[in-house]
Parts: sequence; C-alpha cells; structure tokens
Amino acid sequence: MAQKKKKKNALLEHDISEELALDLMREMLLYRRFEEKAGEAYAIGKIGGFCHLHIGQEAAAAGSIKPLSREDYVTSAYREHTQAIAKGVNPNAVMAELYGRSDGSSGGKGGSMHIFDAECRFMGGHGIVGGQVPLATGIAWKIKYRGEDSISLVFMGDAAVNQGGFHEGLNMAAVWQLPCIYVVENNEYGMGTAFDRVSKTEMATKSAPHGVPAHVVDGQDVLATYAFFRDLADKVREGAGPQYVDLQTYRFHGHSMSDPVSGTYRSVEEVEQAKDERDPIAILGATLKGAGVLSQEAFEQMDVEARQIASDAAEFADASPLPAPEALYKNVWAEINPNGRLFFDGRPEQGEAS
Amino acid sequence: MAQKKKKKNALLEHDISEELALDLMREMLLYRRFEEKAGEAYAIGKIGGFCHLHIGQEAAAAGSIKPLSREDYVTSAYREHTQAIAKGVNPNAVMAELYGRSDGSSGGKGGSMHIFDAECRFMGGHGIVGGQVPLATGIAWKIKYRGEDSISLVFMGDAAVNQGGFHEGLNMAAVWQLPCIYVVENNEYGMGTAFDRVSKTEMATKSAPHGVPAHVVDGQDVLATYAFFRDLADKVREGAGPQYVDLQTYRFHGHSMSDPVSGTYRSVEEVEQAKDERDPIAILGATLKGAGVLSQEAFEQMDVEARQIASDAAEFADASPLPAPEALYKNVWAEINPNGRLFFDGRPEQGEAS
Amino acid sequence: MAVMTYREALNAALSEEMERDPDVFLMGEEVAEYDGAYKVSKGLLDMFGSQRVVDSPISELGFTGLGVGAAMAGLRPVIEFMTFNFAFLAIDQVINSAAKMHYMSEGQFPMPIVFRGPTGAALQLSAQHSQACETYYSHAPGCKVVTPGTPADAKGLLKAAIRDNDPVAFMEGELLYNFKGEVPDDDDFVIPLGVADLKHEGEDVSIITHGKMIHVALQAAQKLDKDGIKADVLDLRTIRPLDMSAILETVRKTNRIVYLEEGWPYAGTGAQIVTMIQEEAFDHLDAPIIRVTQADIPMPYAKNLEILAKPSADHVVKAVNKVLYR
Amino acid sequence: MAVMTYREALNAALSEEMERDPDVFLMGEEVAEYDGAYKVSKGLLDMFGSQRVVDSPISELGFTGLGVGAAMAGLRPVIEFMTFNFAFLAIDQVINSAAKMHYMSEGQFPMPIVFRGPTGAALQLSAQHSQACETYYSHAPGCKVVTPGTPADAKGLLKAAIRDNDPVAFMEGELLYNFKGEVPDDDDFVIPLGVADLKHEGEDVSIITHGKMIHVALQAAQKLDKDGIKADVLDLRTIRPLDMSAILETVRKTNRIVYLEEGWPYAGTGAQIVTMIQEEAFDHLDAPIIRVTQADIPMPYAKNLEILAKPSADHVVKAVNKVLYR
Ligand SMILES: Cc1ncc(C[n+]2csc(CCOP(=O)(O)OP(=O)(O)O)c2C)c(N)n1
Ligand SMILES: Cc1ncc(C[n+]2csc(CCOP(=O)(O)OP(=O)(O)O)c2C)c(N)n1
Ligand SMILES: [Mg+2]
Ligand SMILES: [Mg+2]
Repeated sequence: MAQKKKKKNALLEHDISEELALDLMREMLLYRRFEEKAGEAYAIGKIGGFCHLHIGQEAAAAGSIKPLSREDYVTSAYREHTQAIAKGVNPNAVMAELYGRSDGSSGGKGGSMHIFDAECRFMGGHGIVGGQVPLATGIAWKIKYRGEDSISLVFMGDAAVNQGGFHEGLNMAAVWQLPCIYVVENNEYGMGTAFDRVSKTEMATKSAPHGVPAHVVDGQDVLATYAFFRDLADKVREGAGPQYVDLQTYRFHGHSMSDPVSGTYRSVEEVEQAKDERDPIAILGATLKGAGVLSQEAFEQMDVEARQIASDAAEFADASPLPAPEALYKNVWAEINPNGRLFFDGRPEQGEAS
Repeated sequence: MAQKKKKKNALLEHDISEELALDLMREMLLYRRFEEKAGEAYAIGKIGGFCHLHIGQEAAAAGSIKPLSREDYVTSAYREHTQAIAKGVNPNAVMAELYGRSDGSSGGKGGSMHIFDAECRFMGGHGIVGGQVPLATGIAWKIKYRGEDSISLVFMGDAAVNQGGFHEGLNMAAVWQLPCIYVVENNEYGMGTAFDRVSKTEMATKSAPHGVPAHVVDGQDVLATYAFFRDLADKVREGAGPQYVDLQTYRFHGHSMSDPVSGTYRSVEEVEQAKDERDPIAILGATLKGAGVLSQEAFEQMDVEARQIASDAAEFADASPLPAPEALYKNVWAEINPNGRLFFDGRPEQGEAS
Repeated sequence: MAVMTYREALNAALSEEMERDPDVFLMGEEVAEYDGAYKVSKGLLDMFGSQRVVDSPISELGFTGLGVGAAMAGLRPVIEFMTFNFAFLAIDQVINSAAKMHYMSEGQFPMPIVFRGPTGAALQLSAQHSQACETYYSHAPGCKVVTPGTPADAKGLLKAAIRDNDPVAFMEGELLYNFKGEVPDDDDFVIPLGVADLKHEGEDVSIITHGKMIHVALQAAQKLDKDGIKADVLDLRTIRPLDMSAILETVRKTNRIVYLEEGWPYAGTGAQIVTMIQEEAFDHLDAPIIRVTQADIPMPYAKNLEILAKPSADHVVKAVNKVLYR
Repeated sequence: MAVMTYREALNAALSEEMERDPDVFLMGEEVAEYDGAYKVSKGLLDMFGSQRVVDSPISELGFTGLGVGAAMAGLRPVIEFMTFNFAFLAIDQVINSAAKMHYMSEGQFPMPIVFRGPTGAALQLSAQHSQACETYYSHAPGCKVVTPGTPADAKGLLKAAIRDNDPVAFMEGELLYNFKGEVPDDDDFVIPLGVADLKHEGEDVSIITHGKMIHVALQAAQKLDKDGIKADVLDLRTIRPLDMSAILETVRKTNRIVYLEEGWPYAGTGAQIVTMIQEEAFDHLDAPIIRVTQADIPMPYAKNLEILAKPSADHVVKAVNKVLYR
C-alpha cells in the first residue's frame, strides 16, 4: 500500500497524468519492438550497412522528445531510428529507409544513419561523430534569427564530447544565447571505449568552459526524463539560453549489428545487470503496475499492438519497391543550372539539361 | 625607503637573484628593440607578408621561457620572433628569416610566421590558429614515451581557445598525463575581436572540462611570471601532468603590420593607458630602480646594447644572400624515393633522381 | 556602368542581396565590427545590424556547421572564411554535411549556402597561407565552385551564388580586391553559374584559365600579340558547373591549348579540363595540352623563391610556343 | 610464402616494424583493447603494451596533430583513421602541418608519419561513409599516397611507408581486409614506394588502376580474354611517388588506355594520369583515354543504387571496347 502510494507519487511528483504515462509506455514498447524487428531484418539481409539499435535507451528518446512540440527541431547522430519515430516520423517510412526502399523517409538513399523528415522537423541522422552539434546550433540560430518560438534539441553520444566541434558549437550557442538543448545520450561507451578511458572528468563538466548550464538526468526513468525536458524546454523557449544535459542511459546491444554485445570492453555480467536493473520499460512498468494504473493484461495488450506496428512496418518496407534506377542522379543538386555541366562521370544516364 | 624595501622584496618574494633580474631586463629590452627594428624593416619593404610584433608582451616571453632548460620544447603561433630568441635562437637567424634570406632560421622559406630551430628545440612558428596545440601535445607525448625529463610548453593567443583542436589537445594531455604546459598569451584581443565578444566565460574556465589545472598569471610582471613558470615547470617535470595558464598581457601594436593599433575595436585611450601602466619593461625598471639594483645609466647602457644587437641582426639579415633558386625544390620531401615521380609541375628545375 | 574595385563589387553584391532577401546573413571572423579582414563587408554591420552581419569566434568547423544547419532550416547563409587556407578545419562540414545533405535526404533539404573568401597566394604569406584550394571543393559532387577574376564577374557571380540553392564555394583573390573594373549598376545584374567568358580573342592558341590567373593569361596574350600570335583567353569563371561548350568551341577553333592555374598540378582543375578535352575533342588537338601551374611545392616565403614558384606570363608564353611547336 | 589475408598482412607489417623500431607506435580509435574496428591491430596491444598501441578519444584533429608533433620530436607514429571518411576533420593537420613542416623548416623536421585506414566504399554505408579520398591527399606536395590492393602489396608497402621519412597517406579497403593472397615471409620484405606492378599482361589495351579496383580490373581482363582481347592491368600501387615509366611503357605497348578508379571523376587520380599520358605520350595514343569512375554523386544507401553507382567490370569492358573502337 505504501509502495503503491510511492509509485503513484512518481506521477504526481512529476506532474504526469496517467494517460500520458500510459502513452509513454506505448511509445517505449514501440521503439523496443521496432528495433527488435530491425535486428531481425538485418539478420536475414533485408537491411544492410551499419545498423545501430537503440534498445535500452527508449526512455531517453521518449522522455526528451515527447515533451517537444511539432515545431521544435530534433537532430541526432546515427542511432536515431526511434528518435525519428518519437518526433512523429511514420514507422513505416523509417523501416522502409532501413530497407533501402523508395518509400523510405529519404527514398532509400540515406539508410539507417540518415533518417530525415523535414515536415516532422526531424533533421537527421548524421554519421560523423559530433558533426550534428554545429548543425543543431545553426538550426537554433535560425529560430533566434526569425524570432520563432521553437527550440532545437540535439542528441549526441558520450564519445562526441571529445570532438572539437562539440566545444565550438556550445561556445557559439552561449555567446549568442541560442535556444538549443544539447543532450548527451550517455550510454557509457563509444563503441568499445568506456568514457573514463577517454576523459579524466565527469560528463557534466564538459559544458563548463562555455557557460552553458549542465544538468544530470537519469535517462532510464522516463517519467523523470519527461518532466525534466518538459520544464527545460519551456525555460529555453522563454529565453534561458542553451542547456547541456548528461542523460544517463545504457545500451543493451552491441554498438552496431556486427559488434558484440559484450567482450573485452564490458562484461556479460555488466550488461545482464543493466538489463535487470535499468530496463526503462520494466522501470515504468513497475511504477504503473504498482500504482494500479496498468494491469499485466493491459501491458501485454499494449505490447501486442507495438509488435503489430513493428511488423506492419517491416511488411510495408518489404513491399515497397527499390528506388528506380533513374533516382541515382536525382537530388544530387537542388538546382541544375541551365548552363554548364555538373556531372563528370561521362555516363549517359545523368539526364542533365545540357 | 619603505618603497625601496617593497621593491627589493619583489626579488626576495619570487626568489629571484639581482643578476637574474638584470638578465630579464636585458632580454626584454632586446625583444623590444628587435621588434621595433623588424617594424622599421617592414616599413621600408625589407620584410614582407604578415609580421606580428610582440611589443608589450615581452615579460610573457621572458618570464615563461627563460626558466626552461635547453632540452625543453617550446612551440608557438605566428607572433613568435621574441619567443624564439628567448629559447636561444640567434637573433641574426630570426631577423634573416624575416628578411627571407638564406641565413634565416628556415633558410628564408618560413618567414615571420614559421621560425624553427630544431637544435634549440624551438618547434615553430605555426600559422593556423590553434594548430600548434595538438602538435605540442604530441611533443609531450614523445617525452613521456621516451621517459625523458623535459617538458613541452606551448603558446597560443586568447582567440585560439575557441578552436576545437585546443579542447581535443587538452583532453588527450589530461587522459595520458602528458608533461605539457598550455599557455594562453591573453592579450585580450584576437585581431579586432575582444575576447568577451566570443566567450561568455573567463579564460581560466577553458580547461575545466578536461581536468587540466588552470592558473592565472600577470604576464606584465616578469618577476612573478618567471617565478611562476620556474615552479610550474618543476612540478610538471616531476609528474604533475598538464597545466593551463591564463597569462594576462596586452599588445601595444596592431595585430599585424597592416592593422591599426586602435580603431573600432579598442580606443586610443585604452592603448595609451596600457602603455603607461602595463609596460613590462617600465614595471621591472621601477622595481629594480626602486630596489637600487639598476641605475638609470646602467639601464640606458643595457638599452644601447639591446639596440646594437637588434641593428646588428638587421645588418646581418640585409647582408645575407637571397636563397639560391635551386633551393626552390629542396626539402619538399625528406626522402626522394629512387623510384617514381614526386613532382608534377613539369618544370625542368626539379632536380629529382628520376 | 560604374568603375569599382573587386572588393566594392563583392560588397555591393552582398548588400543588394541582403536588401533583397531578409534570409541572407553574413557570418565570419571580423566581418562586422572590423569591416572584414579585407574590408569586403565594409559598412554592412551599420546597414543590417549585428544579427545579419556576425562576428564569429575563430571556430571554422563550428561556424561552418552552424551555417549548414541554418541553411537546412531555411536561411541563406554567407559564410566568410578569412581565407580558404583556414577552411581545411571546416571541410568536413562542407563535404560531409553541405554537399551531401540534399542527396541523403532525397531532396528534403536544399542547401542554399555560400562559403566565400580568398584562395591562393597573396604576397609572401608562406606555405600555410598560400594555397589555391579549388580541387578540395570541385572534386565532390554536391558543391559548386566559382572563381571570379574581375569586379563585374565578382558581383554578378556572387549574386548568382547567393540565389543558388546549392552550396557554393566562392573563391576570391586577396590580390584582386583592389583591382578595378566596370560593373553594371543594375540591381539584377546576375551572371549565371556555368557560363565561361572569352576575355581575349585569337585563333592561334587557347589559354584556358580561371580566377586571378586570367590577368596573367591576358598579360601573356599581350606579349604573344607582339609576336604575332593571337590567343583566345577563356575564363571559365565557374568550375562547377563547367561550360564545356565554350571549352570545346575554343579547342575546335585553335586546336592548341594551354591551361593556366594558380594551384598545384596533381589532380588540379587543369588535369580535369585536359582530361575532358581529350575525352571529347581528341581529334581536334594538334599538340598535347600543356598546363602551367604553381611549382609543385609548398609556397616558400622568400620573395625571389615565391616569384619562381608562381605561374607567370613568361611561363605561359613558353608553353604557348611549345604547343605551337615553335 | 604464406597465404594470409590483407588484414593479416597489415598486422604483420605493423608488428614487424614495431618490433624492429621502438619509435614506431600505433594510435587511433579502438586500435588497442578492441583490436581495431576492422581487427587490423589484433594482438598488438598484448605484444607491445598500451604506450605503443593506444586507444584515442574520438578527436581526429587532435590525435592527428599529436602524431605530427610526435614525429617532429623524433618518433615514427602510425595514426589509424577508423576510415578516411573521418579524416576530413583532421586534414588541416595533414596538409597544413605534416605535408609542409619539412619545407617550412628547411629540412629541420622530417615527418616520418603514416596515416592509415580504409578509403572508399564498403557495402551500403551511404554517403558520409563511402568516399574514396585519394585526391585530398595526392593533390598536396609533401604527402605520399599509397593504395595497396593485395595482401603482399599491403605488407610490403606498409613496411616501406613506416620506414619512409615523409608523411604517407596509406589507404586500405574495408572490402579487402578478408582478401587472401600469398605474402613473402621475409621480415625485410619491403616494396619500395613508386613502383607499379603489372598484374595481368596483354597487348591490346591497358587498364591502369589502383587500390581495390585492381580486382575489378582483373575481372574485366578475364572477361575480355574470352573475347580475345588481351589487357595489361597496371596497378599503380603508389600514387605519389608515381611510376611514370611503367605507365609510359604500357601506353607505348597498347596505345589504348582505360583508367579505372573508385572515386569521383572531377580532378581525381585518373584525371592526373590521363593528363600526364597526353603530356608525355601524346603520339602513342590511338584513342582518347576513357576513365571509369564512381558515378559522380554522393554514395546512395539502397543496394541497387549503390551497385549502379560503383564502377564495375562491365563498365570497364564497355570502356575497353570503346577505346578499341569496337
Ligand atoms: C568523426 C568520426 N569518427 C569515428 C567514427 C566511427 N564511429 C562511429 S560511432 C562511434 C562511437 C561513438 O560513440 P558514442 O558517441 O558514445 O555514441 P553511441 O554509439 O554510444 O550512441 C565511432 C568511433 C565516426 N562515425 N565519426
Ligand atoms: C584557423 C585560422 N583562422 C583564422 C586565422 C586568421 N588569424 C590570424 S591571427 C588571428 C587572431 C588570433 O588572435 P589570438 O589567438 O588572440 O592571438 P594574438 O594575435 O592576439 O597573438 C586570426 C583570426 C588563422 N591564421 N587561422
Ligand atoms: Mg556512447
Ligand atoms: Mg590575442
């Protein structure tokens, strides 16, 4: 009973309605099942290249993106499938992109690392570690330039803070007081490198030289994460300037599909313990069940629905045609100038005006 | 009398002998007169390209470099003539380099921005803002790798801390505990940009995310600067790891010869006040005269000698021949491999083996 | 027509385009309060304010990426590199972000951004400050490259570059900024990208070139004139898009070609042009094409060595005599 | 002779040279505890310890500059880029520091450093991870460029590169790492830089190429064989220094040339080679040289588009037929 109260209190404490909490559960289940589906599709060769799953980090995505409005911008690195879905991109379009099909969010040209959706203001999907940090700073610049009400939020991995561009971006955001939230999805490892092997200091110190306020958030607790970002986004919208968040999380799978889950760089035990103790779905599940808000049956029903969306997405992707060969030379340029030549490979297919 | 005591106390306080203090005065006078001579030579077209004078910053050079040993390494940016002299490079060779002559420290190929002297372990002279920071980190790496006793000291301007490479360098130095001292010669401006227009925070915060201890030093007070670097160099030699110094100074001239001393970015009054109150030579002069260690006549005699060395250097440079035309293709490569072609301009003069 | 310097022409292009389109802004080191390291942006801060003419920290990678992000979000940034030598620090954002964004997103994010500043050598600035950087940008699809040599071209092409929806590396010349010439007054004087300009007419030989080298080529053409040799001097003006029909026309006319460029030879623009000529007009060549380039070395500081290292009118004359087998 | 993979050959070269010279060390992302992203450095941490096999932060500009500084001070660093795609962040230190240091200092600072890692496309890694980067390094004097295509070449050339006193961009291929071949056991098996290798002999046509494209060229040569066309396949192996005499020899033999490369065409290696052939063997060409390159676009992700974008044996066969006017 006391336990139940405490669980209920988690909702009250964070000022999160039961309905919203249930929505967050639905979201996280969807991300999990979507990524599992992607993993399966990769295993049977439907998806190629690199494929970085987000399993274990669902609360980080839902908790930070769901409080944002449609007009807010989200930019990320290459571990971004579920973030795209969180920002409103159709799971079918995301899966089709992973499959490299014409109905993919980038027509099959971007792949797993380059999900884009201009309408949802999901700004990619970038493959150069840290490269998205200046980009998101520029998006925040545009918001300020135009006097808009939105904000720019950018994700990066823990390894990205060692890139010079991270520091250059934060410094500029501070100097110009841009509405940008810099979120480190701190899953403790960059590929096989534990963060403390490449930094002598805590993650939270990294914004210190720029005068960007730092925050530490438990990214496995979706309610806490949601409440935090809801409040922070409001503050930034009201002119608080750039913010920096150490969003602490953990990756349950390998770095990408070809990498081992554990090995020299972390032990099986460590991963198993994290799965036991730090699974964001289990954590929210316990809260909601404890509070009597979600029954086991209802949870299972939700899961069935999530699995359904994921498998529908896979079916959709599988049915989507490959990009037409003519797409090859399309969209290299936004503007084919009427004069001069732009393509130089001498192949006949370019279809340029000249 | 009390005043005199206080002045004398400055020597005692910093544990600096009268002889050493007089040497520091000689050094600073030499730097000042050398740079003035360079300015004159530039005005009459003997020196070309960019030429960044160090006038006003003499104490920073003498106070930080003079405590080092011959085996220690010094690396710098493009405002480095006097730093090279401080590290032991012959003023004649420096001036001849500014003149672009064959007796220059780089045979006339480097010019003002690229003074090198391998024997004196003066490691350049680099023109890309911040570029020298990773280089000096690598030099410190070599010291640690070989288990040597020396240290690596690197200068950069205040504007360089906004380069990503600065942060990358400091982070690595901290992770590997390299014997490197990172010195910001903080003259308050990067060209026409006051530091507080491009940073929201104090200079001393910039090393915070890396766990590199920060120090603030009055770089116009040569005794304080000398004492500080003497002690710091010892500590680093003994394994204290990398250090970061905000060495506060001021530039009395324009950014380079073609830039105005003052203008939109700083007022004449500001510069005049600095010259009045923050001239390192006057500051040391007052201390030494106050302490009865240096008479006006002795000071003037020193100055005559400094002027002599500077004008001898100019004469030496002027008498030195231009580089031979054959030098053009020399030293592009350290190794001309016996096979294959390395040069592709099709001119006959390359003199390659092939 | 007004006579103005190359610098003034660029300044006029910037102010007119900023006037015309509120989404255009200028960012770079010293562009605002200092009026630009080379004074190209003189007066723009007063005209447009500090939100549109912006002094950046010395963070080339950062402010370049900021510009790319701003362009993704709908603005039309003009990013000034104090010189393109410093843009090596930023090239990841140009090649990996700007040049690929439109393609990777299947057309969702046009990239209307201009990266501009001087390229190539000025006088005695030594190895790190004296590089012609064209190849680093022209090699990558997705990036357009413009190299104006005269005030009129500078103005008309900069206006076109700002209006273009693709990333444009707009490469000026420090030694050109004081160069004077006639410039049409018309606010809509725009020179389309991809149109070469025959700067001197002849029939014996073609000197093809771009950027500040057109002046060296014209000098050579004058010397050749005295020898009775009439040269076409074709100024490419833009390197992507490339005016192949103008190139082929002069090739078919003279059958003898010299390519003059400021940069290094290995895989330079000249190599590309020579290759295309041999691909597309092989039978029209009466002699091998000769390239005249910088000496294949880092630029030395010493005055005499620098002169030897740079391509000169004399080098061009020699090359012309060679392709004419004289 | 032992049969080993390209990966093992590189590994052997590294361990032998590290054994031989205590000044050689390896630094890069994941090179130590993880054995290298592509396992090229497998076991080296155990053999040489963490001072000589060093995991770096993801700070390409920083650790590249660190390597250059260490080389100035007398060490012989081998800097691994996880792939050369990421080296755009570091190119300032390669071009502006490493390639110019020896010249700017008039020979005071030799630069014995190797930058190595895979270049070019693997499979479906999309635009930012699939670039052939040769041009960015070969354009600049002061930098040597090596592109081995077989295990033996990988070993012999890496050993040469490590022993060389100039900066070497050593460009491998992700798709080559599992490729097997015979490799001499000899500890002093060194292939000098600047020597091309005729990988297939013929007399009708020459396919000149480098890097992983030699396998595409050999495939094409086999197809052509069946048609009765005998092709020389000349593997340049190093791009600077360049074996011009081998190039001219095959040109003089067959008079018909196809250049095959993985990268983009504009100002690529092919453009340079074509240009030099026409400069130095103009009269030996019976047909224009044709280049076969990647499609001039950022690399698309979709499997079918990627296949279309890459140069293939069929493209080469077509080009050969064209230079043979068949
Ligand atoms: C500039 C750059 N260097 C290296 C890589 C290769 N790489 C891809 S992901 C990665 C690790 C990044 O780790 P982290 O930032 O912590 O993100 P996570 O994968 O944990 O989400 C590396 C080294 C890259 N893509 N870009
Ligand atoms: C990467 C890079 N960007 C820009 C420049 C042009 N530039 C040369 S010096 C300078 C100002 C540097 O100021 P600071 O670091 O404070 O040094 P100071 O000149 O005051 O000694 C600039 C912008 C450069 N050399 N390198
Ligand atoms: Mg991580
Ligand atoms: Mg300064």
